Amino acid sequence: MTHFRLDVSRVAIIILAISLLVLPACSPGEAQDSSQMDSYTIADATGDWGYPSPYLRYSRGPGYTRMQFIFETLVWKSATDFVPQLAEEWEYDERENAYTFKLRDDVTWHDGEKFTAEDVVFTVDYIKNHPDPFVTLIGPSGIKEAVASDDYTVKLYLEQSYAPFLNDIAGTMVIIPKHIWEGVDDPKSLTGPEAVIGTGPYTLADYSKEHGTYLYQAYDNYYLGEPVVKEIKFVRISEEMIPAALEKGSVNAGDIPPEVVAEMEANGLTVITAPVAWNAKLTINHQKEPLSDKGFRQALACAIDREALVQITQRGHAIAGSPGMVPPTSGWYNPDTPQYEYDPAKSRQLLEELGYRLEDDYFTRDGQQLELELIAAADYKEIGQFIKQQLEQLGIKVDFQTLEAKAVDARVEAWDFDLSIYGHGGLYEPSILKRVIVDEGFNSARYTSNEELNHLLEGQLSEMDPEKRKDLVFQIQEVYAEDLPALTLYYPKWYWAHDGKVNLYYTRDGIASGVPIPLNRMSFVK
Amino acid sequence: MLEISNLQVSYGNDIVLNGVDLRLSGGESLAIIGESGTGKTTLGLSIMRLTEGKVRGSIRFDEKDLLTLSDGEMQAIRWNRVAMVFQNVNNVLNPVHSILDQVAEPMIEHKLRNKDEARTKAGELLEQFGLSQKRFSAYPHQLSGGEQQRVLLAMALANEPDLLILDEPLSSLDVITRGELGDLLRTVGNHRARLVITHDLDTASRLADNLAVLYGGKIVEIGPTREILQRPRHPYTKALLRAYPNMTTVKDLQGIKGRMTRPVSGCPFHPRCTQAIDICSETIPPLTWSQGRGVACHRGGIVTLLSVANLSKAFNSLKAVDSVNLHIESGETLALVGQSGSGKTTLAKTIMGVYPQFDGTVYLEGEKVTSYGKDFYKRVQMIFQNPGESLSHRLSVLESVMEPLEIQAIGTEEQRREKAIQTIGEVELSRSDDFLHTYPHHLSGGELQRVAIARALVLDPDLLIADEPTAFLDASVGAKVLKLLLNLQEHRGLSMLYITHDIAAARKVSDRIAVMLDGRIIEEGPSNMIVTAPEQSYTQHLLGSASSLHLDNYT
Amino acid sequence: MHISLKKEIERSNAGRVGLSLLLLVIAAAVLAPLLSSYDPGQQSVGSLLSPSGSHWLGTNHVGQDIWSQLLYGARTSLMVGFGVGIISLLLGILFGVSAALIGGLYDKIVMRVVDAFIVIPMVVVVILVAAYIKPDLPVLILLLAALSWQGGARVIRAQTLSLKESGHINASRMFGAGRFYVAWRHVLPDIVTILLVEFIYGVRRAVFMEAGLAFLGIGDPMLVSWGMMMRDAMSFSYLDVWQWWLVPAGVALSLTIIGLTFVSHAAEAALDPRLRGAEVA
Amino acid sequence: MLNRRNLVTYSIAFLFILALNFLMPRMMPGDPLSAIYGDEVLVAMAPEFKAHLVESFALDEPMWRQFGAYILALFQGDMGYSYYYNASVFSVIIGSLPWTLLVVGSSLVLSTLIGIALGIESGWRRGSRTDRTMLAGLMSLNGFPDFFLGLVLLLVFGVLMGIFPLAGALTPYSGLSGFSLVVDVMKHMALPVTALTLAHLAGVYLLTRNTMITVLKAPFMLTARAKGLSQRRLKYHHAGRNSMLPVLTVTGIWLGRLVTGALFVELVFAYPGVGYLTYQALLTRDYPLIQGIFLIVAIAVLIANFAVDLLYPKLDPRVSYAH
Repeated sequence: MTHFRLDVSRVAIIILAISLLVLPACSPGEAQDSSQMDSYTIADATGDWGYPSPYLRYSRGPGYTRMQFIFETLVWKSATDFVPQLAEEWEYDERENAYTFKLRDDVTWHDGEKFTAEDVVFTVDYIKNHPDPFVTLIGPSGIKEAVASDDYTVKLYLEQSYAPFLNDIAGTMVIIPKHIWEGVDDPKSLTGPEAVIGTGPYTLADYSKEHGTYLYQAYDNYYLGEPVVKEIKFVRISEEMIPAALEKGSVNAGDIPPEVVAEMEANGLTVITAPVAWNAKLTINHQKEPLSDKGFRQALACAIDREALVQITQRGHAIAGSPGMVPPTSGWYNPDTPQYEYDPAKSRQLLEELGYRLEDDYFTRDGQQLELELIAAADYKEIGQFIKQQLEQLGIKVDFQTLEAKAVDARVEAWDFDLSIYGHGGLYEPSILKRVIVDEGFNSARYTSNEELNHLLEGQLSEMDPEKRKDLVFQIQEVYAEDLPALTLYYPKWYWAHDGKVNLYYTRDGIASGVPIPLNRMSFVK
Repeated sequence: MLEISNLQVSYGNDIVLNGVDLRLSGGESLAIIGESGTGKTTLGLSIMRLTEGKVRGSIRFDEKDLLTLSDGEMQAIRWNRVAMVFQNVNNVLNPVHSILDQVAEPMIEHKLRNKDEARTKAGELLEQFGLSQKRFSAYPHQLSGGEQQRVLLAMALANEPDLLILDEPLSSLDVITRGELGDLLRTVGNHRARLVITHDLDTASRLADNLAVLYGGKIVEIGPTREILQRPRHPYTKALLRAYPNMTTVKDLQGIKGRMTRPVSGCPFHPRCTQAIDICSETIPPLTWSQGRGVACHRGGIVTLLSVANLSKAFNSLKAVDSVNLHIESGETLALVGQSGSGKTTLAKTIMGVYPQFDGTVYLEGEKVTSYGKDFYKRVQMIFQNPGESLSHRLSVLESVMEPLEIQAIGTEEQRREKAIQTIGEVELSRSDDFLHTYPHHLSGGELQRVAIARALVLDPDLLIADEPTAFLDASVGAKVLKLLLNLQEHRGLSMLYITHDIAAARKVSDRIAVMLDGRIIEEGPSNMIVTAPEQSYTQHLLGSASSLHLDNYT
Repeated sequence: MHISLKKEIERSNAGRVGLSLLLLVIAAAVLAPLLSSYDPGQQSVGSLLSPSGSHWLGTNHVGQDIWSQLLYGARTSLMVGFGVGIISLLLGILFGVSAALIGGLYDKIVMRVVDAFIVIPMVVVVILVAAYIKPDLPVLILLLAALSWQGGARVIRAQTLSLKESGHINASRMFGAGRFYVAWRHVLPDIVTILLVEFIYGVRRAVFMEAGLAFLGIGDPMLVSWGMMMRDAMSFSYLDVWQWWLVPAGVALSLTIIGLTFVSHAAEAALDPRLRGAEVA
Repeated sequence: MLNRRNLVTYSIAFLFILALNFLMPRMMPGDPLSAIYGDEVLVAMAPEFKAHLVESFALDEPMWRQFGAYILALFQGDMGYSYYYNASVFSVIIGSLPWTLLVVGSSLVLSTLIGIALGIESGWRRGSRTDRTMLAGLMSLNGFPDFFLGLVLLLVFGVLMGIFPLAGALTPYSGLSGFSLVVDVMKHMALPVTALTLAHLAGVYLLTRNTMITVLKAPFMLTARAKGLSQRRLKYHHAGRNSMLPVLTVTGIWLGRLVTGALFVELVFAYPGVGYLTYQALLTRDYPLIQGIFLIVAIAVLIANFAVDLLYPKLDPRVSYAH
């Protein structure tokens, strides 16, 4: 037998030859025509966010973003302020608990029909019958009645006084044309081009679910003037490839991983950072011994080094969590919120006060070793490992399991857990606080035993005076941080890079009710 | 046209062909015959240069040595000049192409014809070989064995080769088709040189004028087919004929002793040869020609073991044996048939030297027997009609069998004993002590005869004269004794002179029959000839009255 | 067909290369604690470090040592591989031998089920099931084994059937040998080679599937595995880190599969003498 | 030809696939609604809206009735509704299917052709240096998982060298048409197809080579050589033709492997086929879609196998007349 040698070079040559054989002839790097302002391309890792009509878009933020180029709201937001949109001006009548909107009279639907107050009334009624995940018009935050005083004046009577009304309802609820939607019983059945007739600066030219691409064309008769970009394209590029695509110039904008910020800037791209809007939380089962004890929960908070967690699991690209949930960067942030700095000694002391003694490196009480079960979805694997390491270092044994996300949700909802990791966004507007602290659902702490807290949460929602409301929100943070039904771990930083041809900015408190994506349609107008 | 000289083919250390010389001119046909494993197919493949073995020597075809041609030149010769009909084994035809395509392929590939012409021609050939048009597009597996053979033949003729090599062209066929195709082959192949490779004598005799017998990689006998078949001169050829079942053989089938072994020094056949002498195991015998026949044998072919010339014996005025001429070849059985009183036993006894006075000469291996002594009896032994008479009732079985050895003073007591016991075993008698020490009167007739045979054989004689050895036995016992004699003949290569009055028994055991009447040999020839076409009325009479069940009497 | 499999494999060069690769991987798995001073799960502040003296292959996105993850990943691959290999082989023997010996309707049913499983794309089934149940290591092994014994069962059945009829077994039965003797002395040695080949197939498939599932993110995320390393690394492919993070994991996985391929090839060649002699060898 | 045995086999396979689709959702913890809407902006959806959804998707009915409804619907061609995509599962999958077929089909053709060609070449020269190098090389290639090959190709040819596009099936809204559109599509599929082809080439190659080695010893090869045919004709027309057949019989199973390979490769290249869809569905836990994809892919592979069973007799004359 001949001697066998894995002849690497020969193998390599053959493999190369095969690959050359397989590959069709190809010319390197096509020139990208992004220099003209008739086209602007935005990269997105997921791509498909649904047909950009109010009922077919997917429920998450990017779905809304795709829609807001076409459909508009009564009021809108710039980087800093509320700005008029379909409504020129508005005022709140405290006595009637109603908002009166004075509408523009020069607005036309994309099909040429005039936009009137009837459309607004119709929209409110339609949404009440066909709920929209973004806008809740039934219940405490709802609209009791919509009345058109004349063709261009509409009055919305609220169920209760609702502080975030402008942000959550008037600035989020897109108005749909009555003449098209009237008689449509199942909103999802409207799938044709008539479903994307709005009043916005762009019309939809193409949408491909498979490719995850959108093509918008400027609406020439837009009432605020001709849009500056003739075509907007959304293309799908996987997250890791967006930096390369930006550098190649094949896209104009896209979100980027934090690691490449410096590289992007060095390449002449503009990098913008979103005000933080999302937090990851350690959810604590405050119904169960010994976690039901506030002191125990505080001991946990002191034992987890949130700065280190940010450094390790987020590689520094995040802000350490504030126990009051409201991020330090927010205008609603109370600087006096108790912070529970990393202090294992304090934790030990707290635990010892509760009767625990350290035996063989682990805390024990009544002969029973302290052991907690930590469950999380696989996405939080690294964070779970980090917490496990920290708590075990302190002397609390942790059984960390990653489960299927829905299994985590189900067990949390059934109070069948000790600790769990969960994340949510929406931190711009304090209305979120009630929902994630006392309301029902697995993603809420469902912490209703503190009457003071309950009262404060209700109060800030109906307090129409911003200063008074801010005061209430400050108090909430202090009480919440004191009781610690859950602990905010960190707020990740998100970055977008763009070539500066269009001035992208983050909208105040996010697009509509809080979408942290710098694609406000008004960037593309004027 | 084809001249093969000193062709040697070996696979590794295994020499398959060892110095073959052959000549074949145009229009001639030569059959290569031999058992399986003798290298026949290798010979055919060597000519096509398709063996994987190492080939030495030369194969000259039209003055060109095929072994030195380039691959391209050889490719041009294949099928155009030399074509082969392969043995019809499974998958000899490509299973995924239609038969018409396969027949047409060589014409197209050798650019003899364009595609359409080739297919037309292929169709003609197939039709000529009896395949109907609707079978043309069939695939090989849809054909019967006979049809496949027809395709193979048609395909071989496609490029009109000058030399046709046919490897077992008829062996997969039934008898009727065999005849039909054999005739067809003779017609279409008439003007071509044909090399027929077969193990089948019938095929050889049908298809070839000349015959070469291959054994152990060498040609041991070559000559005209008819002559060889009638009168083989090499012991192997003879053994082959004897082992061959056909309609003209009457003797019970006999194999050839031993198995073919390789490699063998000296004559390849000597381990199985009944007449081998010392030189046979030392040097390879060359093929020597005489009377149009080539034989490779150190002993010049089959040896005549014993012959008598003009042998006469008279008791007073009665000429019991009258001028008898006979010969017995090595390894053969001659049956001497005649009525009682015809002089058979006298002849046998005369040969055995029982009578000091007789006329004529007895030759043993060509040498005149001048005196009957130990040397003679060591080589010629006899058993008698009545075994009871020939065995001394005072000697036990063992003693009786040992006696000849003692007489000849061969070996020590112990060796003699051993040899005797071995021989007793050979004649299928018990070797238990009890039996060995039994005395003749305790034995049955069959046992007695076996003891007698053992006693005759214990000296390893070359010739055994058996005088009515079954006369005193029951039919079934007699049959067993006959069977035993045949087996012994096969294993020991014994020649036999079998004396009987029963021509039916004679034809079962003999190669040749001599009919004796009134002291004279009136007719002599191969058993089948004597039995099927007797010339003398007396012989016919003998045949007519031979024992049979005469069933026709009852119908 | 009494061939010394071990000898045949060692004699063929493919077999030698394959065995060496496998031994290398096994050594990495067994000696992992000795070959690296880091706990593969230990996070540290130094994330996404380039290779250096202290971290031979740098660190991953949460500061874990990649070299040590690579070593411990071998454990996961081998555990899944050999676990699935053994269990599916046992199932294969159970169903294959029983189908051959019992025959009749039972045989028919088993064989049709086996055929059915062979035409169903197993990876898709595994993905579906894994998507629902998020299997941990033992469940994953059982799941993969349950879906990969069919090929082996078919081969083992065929072999057992032919052995049942083969001469030397009949002969020894005629000499009065008992069933146990026959099974031990004749059936087992004759099918052991085939069993080995089937076993290696099973191992290879399992190693591949485990990596694939982890890569899709439907394995056990707590398990250090090559597939998961590649998945994690892929999301950082815009940095240089893939060179010492993604590639080593992929290469380790590939080498393991190549090792198994070579060994099974050599074993197969030993089984089929026609293929012998002209091996990569 | 299709016999009863095959029919039974396919029926069992089909039933198994359906049964899996039946059984798996039963094992789901929690209620499926929570998987519909995620955590992007609004943390909790309003209870009113939730109730509306539960009602409209009949999620409050017992599981077994949902299964009954599922099967019934299935036989009416309704594979369920994707909550995430707001569209019927069938329409979602149909949108992606052509791209997968394009990639899988091209790889199948390429890997079969190249594999057979190399296998014939290698078997023909068995034992030679070429053969040994090819065998070692391709067996090694066989060890590389398709997704790893894909990643390496993407990183080397896409990112580092920038020769090929990084993602997708075509340049969106490039305004290309006709030939340049074809070129664009080809460029996009080049890397995924190469990865799949390379990963699956070795199987075809090894099978062809082994068959080739056996076929070369068949008596008809001797016949063919004796006919004085050219090497080329011997190699391809006689030996090659016979060596291809076993490869074709397993094409169905091959296809199954390619399809599953495509699941991984599409993920790597963000190629808009069924594989990418699967990955998205897994991420968003879109169970109806996962089920639908499983059903369609599994049945497609079954049909492919079935088709090969039907077609094979046309390719191998030995089989067609065997009945």
